[in-house]
Amino acid sequence: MRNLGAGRSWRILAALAAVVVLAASCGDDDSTADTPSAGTEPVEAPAGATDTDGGTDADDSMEEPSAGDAEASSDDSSDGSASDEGGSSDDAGTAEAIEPITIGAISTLDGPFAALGDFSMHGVKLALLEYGGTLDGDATRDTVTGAEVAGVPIELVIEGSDATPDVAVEATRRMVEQDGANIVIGPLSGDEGLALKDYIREHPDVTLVNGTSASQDLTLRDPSPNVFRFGGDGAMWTFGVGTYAYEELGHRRIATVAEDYSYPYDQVGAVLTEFCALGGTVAERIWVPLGTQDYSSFVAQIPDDVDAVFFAMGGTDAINFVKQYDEFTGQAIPLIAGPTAVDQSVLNELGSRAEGLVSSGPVVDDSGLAEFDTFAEYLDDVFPGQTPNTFNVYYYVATKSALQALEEVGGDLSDGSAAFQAALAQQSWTTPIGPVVLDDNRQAVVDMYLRRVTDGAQATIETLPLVNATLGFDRDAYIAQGSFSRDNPSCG
Amino acid sequence: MTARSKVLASLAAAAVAVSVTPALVSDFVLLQIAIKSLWLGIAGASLAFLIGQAGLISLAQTAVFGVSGYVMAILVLDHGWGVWFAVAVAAAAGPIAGLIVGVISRRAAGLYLMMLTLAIGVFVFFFAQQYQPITRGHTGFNGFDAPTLFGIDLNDRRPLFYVTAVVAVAVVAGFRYVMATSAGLAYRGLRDNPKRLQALGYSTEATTVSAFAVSGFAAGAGGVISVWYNGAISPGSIDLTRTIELLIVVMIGGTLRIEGAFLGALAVTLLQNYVSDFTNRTETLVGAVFMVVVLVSRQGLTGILLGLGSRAQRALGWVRSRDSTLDRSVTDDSRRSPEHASRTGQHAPSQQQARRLPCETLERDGRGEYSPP
Amino acid sequence: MLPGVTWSEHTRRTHQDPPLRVERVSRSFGGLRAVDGISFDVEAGERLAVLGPNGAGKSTLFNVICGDLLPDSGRVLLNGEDVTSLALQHRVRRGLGRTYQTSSVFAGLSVAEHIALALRGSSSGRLSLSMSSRGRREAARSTERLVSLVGLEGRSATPASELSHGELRQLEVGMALAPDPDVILLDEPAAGLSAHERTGLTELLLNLSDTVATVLVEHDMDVALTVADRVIVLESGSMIAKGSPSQIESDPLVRAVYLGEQHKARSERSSGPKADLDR
Amino acid sequence: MAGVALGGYIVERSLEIGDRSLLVLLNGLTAAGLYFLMASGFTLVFGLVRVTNLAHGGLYLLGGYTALSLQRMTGNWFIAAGLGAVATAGLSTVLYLVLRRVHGDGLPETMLTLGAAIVMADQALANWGGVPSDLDPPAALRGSIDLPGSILLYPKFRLSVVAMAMLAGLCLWLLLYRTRLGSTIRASADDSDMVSILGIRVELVFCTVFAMAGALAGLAGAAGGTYLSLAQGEDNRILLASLIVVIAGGLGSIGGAAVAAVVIGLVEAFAQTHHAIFSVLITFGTLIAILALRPHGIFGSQQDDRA
Repeated sequence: MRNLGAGRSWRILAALAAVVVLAASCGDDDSTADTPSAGTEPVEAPAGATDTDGGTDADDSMEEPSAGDAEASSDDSSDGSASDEGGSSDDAGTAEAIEPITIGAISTLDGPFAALGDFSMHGVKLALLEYGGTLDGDATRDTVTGAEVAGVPIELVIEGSDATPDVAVEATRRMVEQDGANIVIGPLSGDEGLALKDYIREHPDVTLVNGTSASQDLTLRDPSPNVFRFGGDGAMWTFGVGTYAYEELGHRRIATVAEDYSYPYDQVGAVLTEFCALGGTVAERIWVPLGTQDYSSFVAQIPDDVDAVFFAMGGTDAINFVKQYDEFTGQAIPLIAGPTAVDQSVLNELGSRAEGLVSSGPVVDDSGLAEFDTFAEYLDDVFPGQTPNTFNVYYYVATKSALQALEEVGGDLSDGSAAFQAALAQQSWTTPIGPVVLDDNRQAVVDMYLRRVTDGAQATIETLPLVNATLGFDRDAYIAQGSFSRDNPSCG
Repeated sequence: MTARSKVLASLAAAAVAVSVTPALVSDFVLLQIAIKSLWLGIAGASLAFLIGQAGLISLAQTAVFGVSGYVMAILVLDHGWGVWFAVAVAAAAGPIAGLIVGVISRRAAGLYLMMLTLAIGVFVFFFAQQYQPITRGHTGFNGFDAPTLFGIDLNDRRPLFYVTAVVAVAVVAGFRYVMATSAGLAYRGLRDNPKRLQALGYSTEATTVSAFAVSGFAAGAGGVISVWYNGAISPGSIDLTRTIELLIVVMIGGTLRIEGAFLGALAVTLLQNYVSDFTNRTETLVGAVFMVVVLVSRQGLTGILLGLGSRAQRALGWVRSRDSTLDRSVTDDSRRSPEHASRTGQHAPSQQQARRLPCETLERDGRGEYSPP
Repeated sequence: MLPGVTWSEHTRRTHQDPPLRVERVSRSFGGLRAVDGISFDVEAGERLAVLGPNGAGKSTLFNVICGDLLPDSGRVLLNGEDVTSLALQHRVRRGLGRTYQTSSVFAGLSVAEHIALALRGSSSGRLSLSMSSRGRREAARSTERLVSLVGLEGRSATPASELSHGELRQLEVGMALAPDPDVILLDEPAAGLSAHERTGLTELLLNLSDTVATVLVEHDMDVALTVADRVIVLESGSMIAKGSPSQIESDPLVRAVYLGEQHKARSERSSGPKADLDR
Repeated sequence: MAGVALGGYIVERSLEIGDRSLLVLLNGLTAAGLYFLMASGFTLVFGLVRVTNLAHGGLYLLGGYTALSLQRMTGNWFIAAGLGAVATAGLSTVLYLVLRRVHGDGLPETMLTLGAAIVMADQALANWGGVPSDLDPPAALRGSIDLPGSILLYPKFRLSVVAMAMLAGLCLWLLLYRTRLGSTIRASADDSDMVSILGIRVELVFCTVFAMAGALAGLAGAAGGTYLSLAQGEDNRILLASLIVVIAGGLGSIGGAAVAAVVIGLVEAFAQTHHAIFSVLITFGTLIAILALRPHGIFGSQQDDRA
């Protein structure tokens, strides 16, 4: 039977080889032909080409407010860009020699977190619109063309993952190696961030500016020199809640319910670190396997005699939990929320059940910051109906920081982006959610907010200024206590 | 051509393809298209073997794949083993895991087998996610460095490509060898008519277990290389999406040939990497392409390709009687399909047998009706 | 199994036990006694035909012997060993071969592969992953010999799905003979065959080795009486007659319950394609 | 033996937590109700048309989302759920018309439904976005009742899911065993050729079965979307859960699906309450154990065996 088997394998193998070659060349052709960001081969004089594209797109585009508003808001938020913008169309002739800079943005566009991917991309696009870009279309994967920084055209490439590290790395590799992305904005989730850290470390000339990945070890332990985070991590987002619960709310004994993976460990860990340091105790830590829909059996495990229940989960899980907790206990024991559980992105769906929930987090709706109000207005103009949440704000801040640093170095990414990365590390500005500076690990020190859900929005209880990665504890001691896990910290 | 020269010819073709590819494609394509489709193809080949040769539709191959990958990562990153020792143990873990899957599901067939193996696959996924002391939970293992081989660093793409290609060829050759042995014949017997196989003295259970164990070699090899490729392994590497992806790879490639898995892997990899250039609804397009391939040919792309090939041959007048069996089975799927159908539990065997008979006179099936010729 | 492959695992009979012994086998379905206390021996080289009209219990008896059914009482012995509760594949390994009434083959395998599969089935190397060239050559020779023995020369490479009905029966017999069994059970081998094919089959059966014990459950009088050395006739689960073919043909009881019907059937067959009345 | 030991262990653990055992029981039954709604449709299609419909989870999700949109329009849960079920019944029928092209060929058929499942999930994302959402229960079923001896309550809607499942099971039984249509359906499954000789269009019968299964999945979507929520990925979760139930019960057996739904639901609720971290492993381990011991499920017949 050997004969039958071996019969046509040579043909298959030859075909395989042919298809590999064909596909490879096709792939290149297609990406150049299809995406307006014709970035892969500099020989094609892309600057001129993209400018014409950008022009026609702008004319055809339905997004009239975007161009005008982009100019308006960029006037008040960034001083340097206005003149460049004015000159951009005139520069078309002279810009031919300038190699464009490609920004790759990655978020979860498929799978359970797809909605968050949409929010993230809003943030990225808003920042680029400020630099003279125009939207290509309404869909998430439609990019922004025509943006320029210091006379250098900026191209945007968008890739999606399904929240698994493997897919995130492949998508990023596509952006970096196929589309020539110099700067990567993203990713969304913690474990994706850790995987990308490893990948980007091998490409020192590429810069990763984190989106919303909240894993502590993206920057806390073994940081990579080209990874920057302009926002908090999971523990920082939960800063202050433990203390508030003990001192202001008078709780002494709590239970926690959280999804069973590293991001909720960080949140529970941060709460317990503070709460237990003050003398509080934890009666029960309930870990819910990812993929659980029905929380009723977990709700039933909450001891009757605790003062409060801290819960940390996101998306669908938060909705299911809050609803079921409400139905099963009538909220007999007060809830304290983790940051993403009551993020603005799910607040609407939580409805009245979320009313009064206390949490800590990066975004509040009444901070009174002019930057926040401008951002909110701008967001609603360009993407009608959208309101600020962690995802659009963080991706916006990340992209804007990168663009500002680019501007400072005049779009110069030579010498392995050394000047750019140095400038990025020095970024210090007032974002829509408060001032930001980076520490030595290129991790942001930022304001957090203690907040309470009031009338379907997050109202400030207290601003917690300049929270750092070690939550104000001694750095060495904090790092020495190890990564948060199911039973770390021990809490008595 | 003799059998031997055909083997040599296909090896030569493979050698040419392997040596030429790196020169023709970019580094990115070499890694993310070529190497990816090779290791996905290796894993796919293990499933294509199970389905195409033994008629066992398993959804636990991703689990077997994951066991090998995890074993290597755990031994190296948590126990400080030398990489090659870990690779050896991981390679052995593949067939052992396959054997265990086989023992658990030795009595199941058809759809039940599919569902039982699905349950095993999901179980292994959740085990990886929940049993943190061993598996590091949801985060899994990051920062795995591929080993060096004779001083050549396999983190570099060309060496990794060559090694993966050699493994791929070895896997194909290994499966071809197995197909020529007594066991290989028994697997096909199991596929076509398990009850009859039993009447010839074979134990269907032993045959099933043995087929699973053999396929575990390739799944394990795929798992090891995937960890080199990804530099990481986490529950996300073996979740339901990946299981379905592997099934799609095999179905698009076709199960008529082990090599089909590589064709399917290439097609899926290309879709994953380039489809987002055309549409915002990538998943819809992938699903639709998959449906179309299944509708057009039950033997996937291999079936289409071989069908075109034999049609071209006929047009050119190359009638090769020695391969007549093959040509017929390729171009006329309907002859084979009922057997696969009965294995998947869709029909009572008697009906199928009646249909299978090429009757000059009217034949009668198990229910006592006439079915026209 | 490393060096070579031996094709016969079962131990040859060394003592005086008959290859097949059926002892007082009974089996009921609900209230119906399908087989009631049947006993017989079959000696090496002997061809025994089991005859009987519809519902006489032939199939039940057959299924008990090959292990598809457990008897309510009684024993089945192969070469003196009690195999009553053994599964089919274990009986096969102890020297039992059987054919199927509705040809049951492997559609994707060729004629030669069928024979090879059957050859290896009774050896311990049936799931062997090793291949010695000597073993392969030997196997190929045995395969060719069997293929020509059952009259399928030149059809070795043909897939079973392309064989005619008659050829399938030849293949069935070939598969049953392949492991060199001590006992071979033939389940209505002549059913559905054309007159020409039936002649070929009769010849094939007459030429079987003189060491194998053959049990032929048949309903076609012509074939059974031509081929068999000895005949037993069942009626309602009981044995109503036994003896040589000529004795049976002249037995009045048999004639009364069976032959009349059979003659009627024969005349029917000539007018239509449907030959099989055993339902 | 093992069963007795396990039973003893469960009783012992239940006594330990005292008042929570009633909750475990109720949770198990609620889950069983939803699983049964899904599994009965799946098993109906398999048992009668011999199709393994992996798009059944997609129908659940689309049914739930359709009901969600309709509820926002009409404000009435029953109208929304009803029309949602009608919509999925239609979609299911369309699926059958595509499947017909390869009908009778198991693997390609299953693969086609898998492709359809992928397309459905992505279309749900395209039309309803990725933001999780849920339906409001009908006014009469809002709120919770007190559980005796505990601070816990039990939501009325969950209890009505159990009732809904029992009602659906009863209707199915009446339809299949007490009506002419039912006997035609069963006859078609047994012997489609004979039925078509009798002048009945088998395809029409199979279409009806697909529509019924689609309606059940749509109804399950509305129910699940009310007491749980609707989001991307729910289709796979619920498909997996219903597959477990169908397989454990024995493919094609509606009674088996009912028993298995209760068994799996209770095991799941118990495991989640007592071994939270490993609860999923226990659920799948139970299925593996059932299938390893009884390859055709609790009530499976041997008809699909290789034997």
